[in-house]
Amino acid sequence: MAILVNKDSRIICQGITGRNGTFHSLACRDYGSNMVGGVTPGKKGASVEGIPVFNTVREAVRETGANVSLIFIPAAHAKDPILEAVDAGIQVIVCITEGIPPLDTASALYTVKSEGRHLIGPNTPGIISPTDRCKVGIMPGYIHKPGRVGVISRSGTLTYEVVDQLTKAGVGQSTCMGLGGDPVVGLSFVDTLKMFNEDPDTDAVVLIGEIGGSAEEQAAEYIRSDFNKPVVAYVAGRLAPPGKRMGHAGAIISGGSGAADGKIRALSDAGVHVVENLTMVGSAMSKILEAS
Amino acid sequence: MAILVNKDSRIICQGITGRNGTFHSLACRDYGSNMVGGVTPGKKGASVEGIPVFNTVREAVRETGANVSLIFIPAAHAKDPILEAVDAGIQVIVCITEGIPPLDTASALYTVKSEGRHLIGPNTPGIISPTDRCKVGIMPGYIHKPGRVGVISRSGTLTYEVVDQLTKAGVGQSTCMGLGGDPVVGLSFVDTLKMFNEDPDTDAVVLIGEIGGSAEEQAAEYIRSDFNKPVVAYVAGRLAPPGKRMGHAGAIISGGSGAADGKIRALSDAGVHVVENLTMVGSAMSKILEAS
Amino acid sequence: MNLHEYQAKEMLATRGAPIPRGALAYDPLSALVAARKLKTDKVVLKAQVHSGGRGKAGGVKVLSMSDDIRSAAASILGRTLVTNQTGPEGKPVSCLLIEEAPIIDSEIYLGVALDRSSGMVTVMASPAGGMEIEKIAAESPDRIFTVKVNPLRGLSAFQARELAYNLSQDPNVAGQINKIINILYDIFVSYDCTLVEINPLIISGDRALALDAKVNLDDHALFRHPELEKLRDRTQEDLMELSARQDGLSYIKLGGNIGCIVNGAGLAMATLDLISLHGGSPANFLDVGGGASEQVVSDAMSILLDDPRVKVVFINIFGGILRCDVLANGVIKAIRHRGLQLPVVARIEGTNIAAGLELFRESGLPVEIIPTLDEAARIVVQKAQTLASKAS
Amino acid sequence: MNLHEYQAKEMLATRGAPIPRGALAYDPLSALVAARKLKTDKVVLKAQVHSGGRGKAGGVKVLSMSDDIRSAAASILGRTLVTNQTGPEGKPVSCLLIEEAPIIDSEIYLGVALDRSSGMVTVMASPAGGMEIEKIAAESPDRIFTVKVNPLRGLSAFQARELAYNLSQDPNVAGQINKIINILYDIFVSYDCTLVEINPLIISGDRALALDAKVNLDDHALFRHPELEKLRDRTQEDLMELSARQDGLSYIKLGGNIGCIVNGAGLAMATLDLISLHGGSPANFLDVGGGASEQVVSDAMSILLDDPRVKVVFINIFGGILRCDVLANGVIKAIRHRGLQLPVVARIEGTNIAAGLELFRESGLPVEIIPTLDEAARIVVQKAQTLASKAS
Repeated sequence: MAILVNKDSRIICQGITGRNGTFHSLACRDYGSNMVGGVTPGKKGASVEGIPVFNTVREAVRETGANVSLIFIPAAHAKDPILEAVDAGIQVIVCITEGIPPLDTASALYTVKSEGRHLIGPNTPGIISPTDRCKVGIMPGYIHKPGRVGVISRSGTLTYEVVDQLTKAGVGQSTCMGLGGDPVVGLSFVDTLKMFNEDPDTDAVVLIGEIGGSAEEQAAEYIRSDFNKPVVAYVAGRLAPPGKRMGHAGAIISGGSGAADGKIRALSDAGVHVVENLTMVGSAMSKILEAS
Repeated sequence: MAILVNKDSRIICQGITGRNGTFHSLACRDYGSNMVGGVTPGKKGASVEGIPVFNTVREAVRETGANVSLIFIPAAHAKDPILEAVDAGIQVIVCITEGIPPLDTASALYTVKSEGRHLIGPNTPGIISPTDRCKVGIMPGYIHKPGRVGVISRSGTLTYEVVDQLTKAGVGQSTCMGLGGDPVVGLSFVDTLKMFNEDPDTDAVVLIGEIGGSAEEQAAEYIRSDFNKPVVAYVAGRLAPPGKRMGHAGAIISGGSGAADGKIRALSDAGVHVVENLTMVGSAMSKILEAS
Repeated sequence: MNLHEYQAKEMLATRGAPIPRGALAYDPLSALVAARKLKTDKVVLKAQVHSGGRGKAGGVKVLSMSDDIRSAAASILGRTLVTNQTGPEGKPVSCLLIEEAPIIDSEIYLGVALDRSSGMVTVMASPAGGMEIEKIAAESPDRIFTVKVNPLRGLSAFQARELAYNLSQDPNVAGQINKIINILYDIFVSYDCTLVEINPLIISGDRALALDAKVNLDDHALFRHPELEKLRDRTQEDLMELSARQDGLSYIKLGGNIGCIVNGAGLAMATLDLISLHGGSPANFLDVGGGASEQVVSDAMSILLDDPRVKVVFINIFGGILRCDVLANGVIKAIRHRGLQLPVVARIEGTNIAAGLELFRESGLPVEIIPTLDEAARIVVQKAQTLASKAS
Repeated sequence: MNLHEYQAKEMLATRGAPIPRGALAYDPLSALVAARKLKTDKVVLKAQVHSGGRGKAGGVKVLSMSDDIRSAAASILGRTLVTNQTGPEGKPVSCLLIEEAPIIDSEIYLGVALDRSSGMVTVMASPAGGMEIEKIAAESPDRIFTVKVNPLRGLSAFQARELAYNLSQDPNVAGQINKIINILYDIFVSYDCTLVEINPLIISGDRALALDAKVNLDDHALFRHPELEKLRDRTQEDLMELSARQDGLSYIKLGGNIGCIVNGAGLAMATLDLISLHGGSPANFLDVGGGASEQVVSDAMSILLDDPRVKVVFINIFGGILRCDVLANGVIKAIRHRGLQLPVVARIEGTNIAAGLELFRESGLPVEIIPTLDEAARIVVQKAQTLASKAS
């Protein structure tokens, strides 16, 4: 099995008739994901190469039994679809959209949390569980390999880089996910580490952090006290100057907090194997697995 | 014991330095209630005949361990103190204020419920548990008598009337409370019936309904399915013309719903002893208790 | 406080909801002029009164331009319209709304109200518009769609959209309905309404149009919207009820001859019930409120003494905050001021009862104090019946 | 986007928060005139630049009216202020704020920010104002009071009041602070800020006064506030970063000589780290984004080719949505257009890799493709070092 998404996931795409929505819905289906429907208001009855389109999420859930949603809606309007998914009963919401005003995300997230649902992102490449052939996101599926290592990251391409290394080193993945590069995102390192901790099919975790915020420090705290599987980590952004957003809205060192050094120290102190050279992440994990 | 308030209740009054706040805080204390403090912003350090005054509810709770609050704040500003009480950890909030805009009440109530607290009112005379000598409200304490009958009502003076009858008939009360005469109030008949159902010190309940809304019908539904103690009921307002607010903002027959007849029928059908003549409520209860 | 149809429609139009073209007229000639200005074949004249059921009562007329519009207007203006909602006294018609009469392809119901049990504002929509929502609810409950609005979150865009797509699968029409639902909700919350309703919203070709609209405001929140006070039409309200409310009293006129003063709404309703149970008929509901002052009690008493229909006055007080001595002083003051032509029966109980009784005794006024409520009610009814039979 | 102190203060004043009397001056003479107009003994000249730490850098001067205000103004205006926050290039001073210098009885810190872990807007207050909040947090964390604001409910009146009474027991002062907290919060949420701060809020006699203020706006929400665009001061921003942003690129200037193009922010940061690990020094951070078009890649490439500091270009792409063939076409286009003076090392991987490699091969351009990232970084650093030592 895997965490959050698996072969039982019934996935819809909100914004399916848009360019990205169509392209990635089909790419997910091609990978093996169970894409049961899509939502675009006013396009009910249409079909995206066989995937039925509905006017509302509620309707889509009623007709298809969907429990996971992949959102491609422009940033200015992305808050409402998240709420719509929650109200319609969707359990896992993957929001790809980049550049959502943080107060919109914060407001939607409050509802997501109080209803006990899971939001991945926004500004995430999504989530993939290779063994279950379930991909809900925009990552290139072919670089993944079924296996027993979890990957969590705040970055998209950096995740691909690491997954590629793992796969080339013969290390398969249970679930790989991007938490999103925004200042406020749904699931955190801690939330997902807890899930990996419980997942009998995950043996170890790669954690890819970056500057900004304190998610890595919180992860370190949790790993130290409760996590019982090996963790390899890499933290990007040691060269980042303070006060600048390094591409991600969330990757900013502000007021002296959020710098890479503190995160690396916290993770090391918690017993995490922190790799300085990005290109060594795959081999580091490979060695740890061989040793155990 | 009793429901909601008892001898362990530690009570503060929000708005204690106002005319009504002072008068009734002292009246409650005179009755025997444990009035531990009061709140009026800017009056910290003052004392209302020995009851210490604080600037904020949080401060009052920290200093006094209060868990019940009695609110006397003008209607235009009454929403905020309810939220303040919830945030400070108060468990039972009794809001006497009349004429709060219903959308304000609805908004505050949402927070009260989602935090798992209890709101009595607004527009309520409050609650009293005679055996525990605990009164949190504006009712005349002396008409009550310790005993084993619960009284719940949507009206103030009508409750006094009924309690007076019970006491004169020798029937004491466990807890008496007014739910409030507004369209939207906190605790409902069903909520309080559930508490009385669990309360080993309540043998029977008097339920005083009135026109407007469907609280009595819902109570009937609950009584029919789950309530296992005798209930005597009276429903006021058989003569009320449709579309008129009968004093209480909530006592209005609108669009054909909320009339007394339907409520009486529902209660009777649920096995409740419905009394047509208000003045017979005490004797009806008395007879039922003797028979059992 | 209720608004007229034309006022409700202006609110809608200001926010961008489409309404039929139309104009107001206060006399038959201007009604004719207004109708001509519409440059249309068919017009509708609608009496502007605070009541539903105007059509059946003759308050709405659909006419073609060849009809005698002036006479039709004259036949409505100035009369008192008695509908199934006004009570027998009816409502005076001083104003007509003259509108184009568009072609109706279908009729939709849209309404916003506060759901009491959940404490949530609820938006209701039905494709079975044109009849009352209660009737739709009774006859085809599955044709009503509702969304409850989280009070903290407000109406979400998707909620309005969901309702709209339940009413129409045509994206153009659904889009219009969606917009109108948002407008209704905005009006409801921004003006603290008790009801905002468009019934029917018609679909005429590819266009949605609010054919009739209702906006009722919550009196307890009017203080937040002082600008709405100018929309009040006093001719549509009972002046006695209005002035009583300004005195802090809750007064409602009823059909009988027993004047009642009670403290507390519940006890006041119960008093009416008791009078009726004993075969009497109350002239009014009058709640002096929990914390009435001597002056308020005196004002209340004066209202009854001024009412020519009242044959006997019944005072029923259970003193809680309102002390019996305050009550007694208020009653005595009013009687002394007005002079007493009517029998007064009083049942008083509660806080400071002894002092209250003593005050009545000292006053020497012929106020009959009966200690038990049931007995007091019985005596009041008896007196009223005796006096009524004498008068006839 | 950041605002100037005077702009932040105008926002505060518009909403009713008290600020010192003052005026702007763009030349020394008007600075003197403005100071005289204040009719006060002591004035303060404050350089308007987008940076804290102005005082230590000589950007703030407190003067008495007998001092030579004109010379003092001249010594700040027109110079480039280098603070501990600006980096070595500093910020140009083109504008002075001249203000009265009120007596300071105590200094308070007030700030509003979005707490990332809870996702809640957080209001912070401390009686230890005048120093940076991070310093207060480090030195006396118990002197910081915070409230987290439920995003659906907004800031409740009692929350602002609680904070205010934590700062002052004087109801008058607490009342003023309370009002100012509400204003800060309103500005924060109504303009989608990242930070709104008054530091210090001074108590001067019985009056609270915002002595310094900061408002930083979230770039991702600026589309909702087009009216704020006119507050942008382009002299305070790096023009290359600004124009890159308009092209949809994320570009940040750094101090080195290796020009980098990467897709994805995380990979871009990691690329800088890797260059540094191998002893090199990047000239920039440049993220073309996940879904860059050929044109965007070409624009990005041109930025590097135009930068005289760049000795070698490093392209590091892991194609996900961005396909390697699109990348190749963009790079080739830019090189063809500009002509190539610099060595280019590329590591490309991911979607459509074969097609991308083929395009580079066909182009015949001297782009060195290195298959592994670590190796590519090592070679880039080597080349840069060789070229740098040749140049010196």
